[in-house]
Amino acid sequence: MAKVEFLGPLNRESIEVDIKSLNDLKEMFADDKELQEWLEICAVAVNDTLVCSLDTKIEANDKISLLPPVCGG
Amino acid sequence: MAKVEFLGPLNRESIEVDIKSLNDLKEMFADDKELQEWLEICAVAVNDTLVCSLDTKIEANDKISLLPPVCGG
Amino acid sequence: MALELHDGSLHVEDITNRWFNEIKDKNYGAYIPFIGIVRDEKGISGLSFDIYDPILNKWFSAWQEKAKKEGAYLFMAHSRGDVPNHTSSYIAAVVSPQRKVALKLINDFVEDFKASAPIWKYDLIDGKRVYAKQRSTALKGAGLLK
Amino acid sequence: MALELHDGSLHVEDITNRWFNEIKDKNYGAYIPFIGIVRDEKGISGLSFDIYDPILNKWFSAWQEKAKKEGAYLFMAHSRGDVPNHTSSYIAAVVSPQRKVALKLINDFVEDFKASAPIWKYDLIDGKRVYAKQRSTALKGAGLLK
Repeated sequence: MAKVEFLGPLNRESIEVDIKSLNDLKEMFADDKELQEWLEICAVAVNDTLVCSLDTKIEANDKISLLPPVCGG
Repeated sequence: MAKVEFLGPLNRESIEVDIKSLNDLKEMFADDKELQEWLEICAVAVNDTLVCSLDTKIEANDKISLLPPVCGG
Repeated sequence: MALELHDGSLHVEDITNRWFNEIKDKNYGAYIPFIGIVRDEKGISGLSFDIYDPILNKWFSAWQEKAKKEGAYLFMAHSRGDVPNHTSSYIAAVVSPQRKVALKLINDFVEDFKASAPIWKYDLIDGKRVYAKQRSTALKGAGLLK
Repeated sequence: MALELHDGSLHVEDITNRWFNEIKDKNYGAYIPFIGIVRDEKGISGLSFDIYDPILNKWFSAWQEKAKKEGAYLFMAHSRGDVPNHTSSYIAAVVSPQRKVALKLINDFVEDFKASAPIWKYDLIDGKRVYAKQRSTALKGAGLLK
């Protein structure tokens, strides 16, 4: 199972998911109304590297992170 | 009498001069071979303000300063 | 370690003095710390921060490599959790043999930090954390799952 | 007084800490000191400086006015006389409510300082002062009396 982390103000417990690509994750989240407004502004990292394609393959034990807009300092 | 200061690496004693303008000072220095190479690179201040014209009038008690190239820090 | 995360406010003098003492005999010509201080504005009592370390470490290492190519070196300290008004939450510093390299690098590093470092900021209002959404910047690739 | 001249090396920690403590409760958001350190190069044992105070004071006051218009404030310390390698001869600092104003101002202030401040630099070589002519910049209007 891959793990999905919701970082910073997303403030949700991590979940385990059985998916083959980020496309599957997008489908899985499609019904989550509360999450939708966050997904518009969240970046996605796989194993701590930001990714830009929904075709990104996901393996078991991969870590997927959702990163809302940042403001350090 | 106006006073002429030779700053920094010019390293000369101040002198008193009886002149009407910076033109007079230029003439006065014309024979000073050692000073000539410095004059090419020196800026001139009258009463601590940099000036750009030889026609600048000089009054008694004015202070004229010769400033060689600078390098602070 | 050139990147340090602290719980609560940063001890500015301790940190900037310590970095200075680390580098002063290493023949750098310029040392420029940037110290960020929490401003008392909009009725906040302070700010609060969440940090995602793994991506912050990668981001910082990439900048350290970039600095190294110019003969420079970077330091950074940031707070986690609550930071009251008029105290510091962020210090970045650059050392370089050359003044111009140092001045450009501190500017570029701090600006990219603001845009890219995986840190989330909250206003502290009436003891509650309110996500500073308006002042935040979406990261590269944002919206992928929408 | 925001401009201070010291005999010999600057006490970096004392000066930067003192400035920080002067400003930390005044609701500025950014404090950026620039610390110049004498590099051991070309066989020098240090640098030495002459300063012409009256024009330096005017130049600094003009910059302080400029900073004030942007809500910022400047500090500067410089050495007179001999400054050994690996010690500091020059510190400039800016405080501002805004990060971007502070970053631009420290850059512009330090660069104009290098070009305009009436300070003369000498290399210390075998105990003698050698004017650093090659690294020096002629002031505005130079050559008037040639």
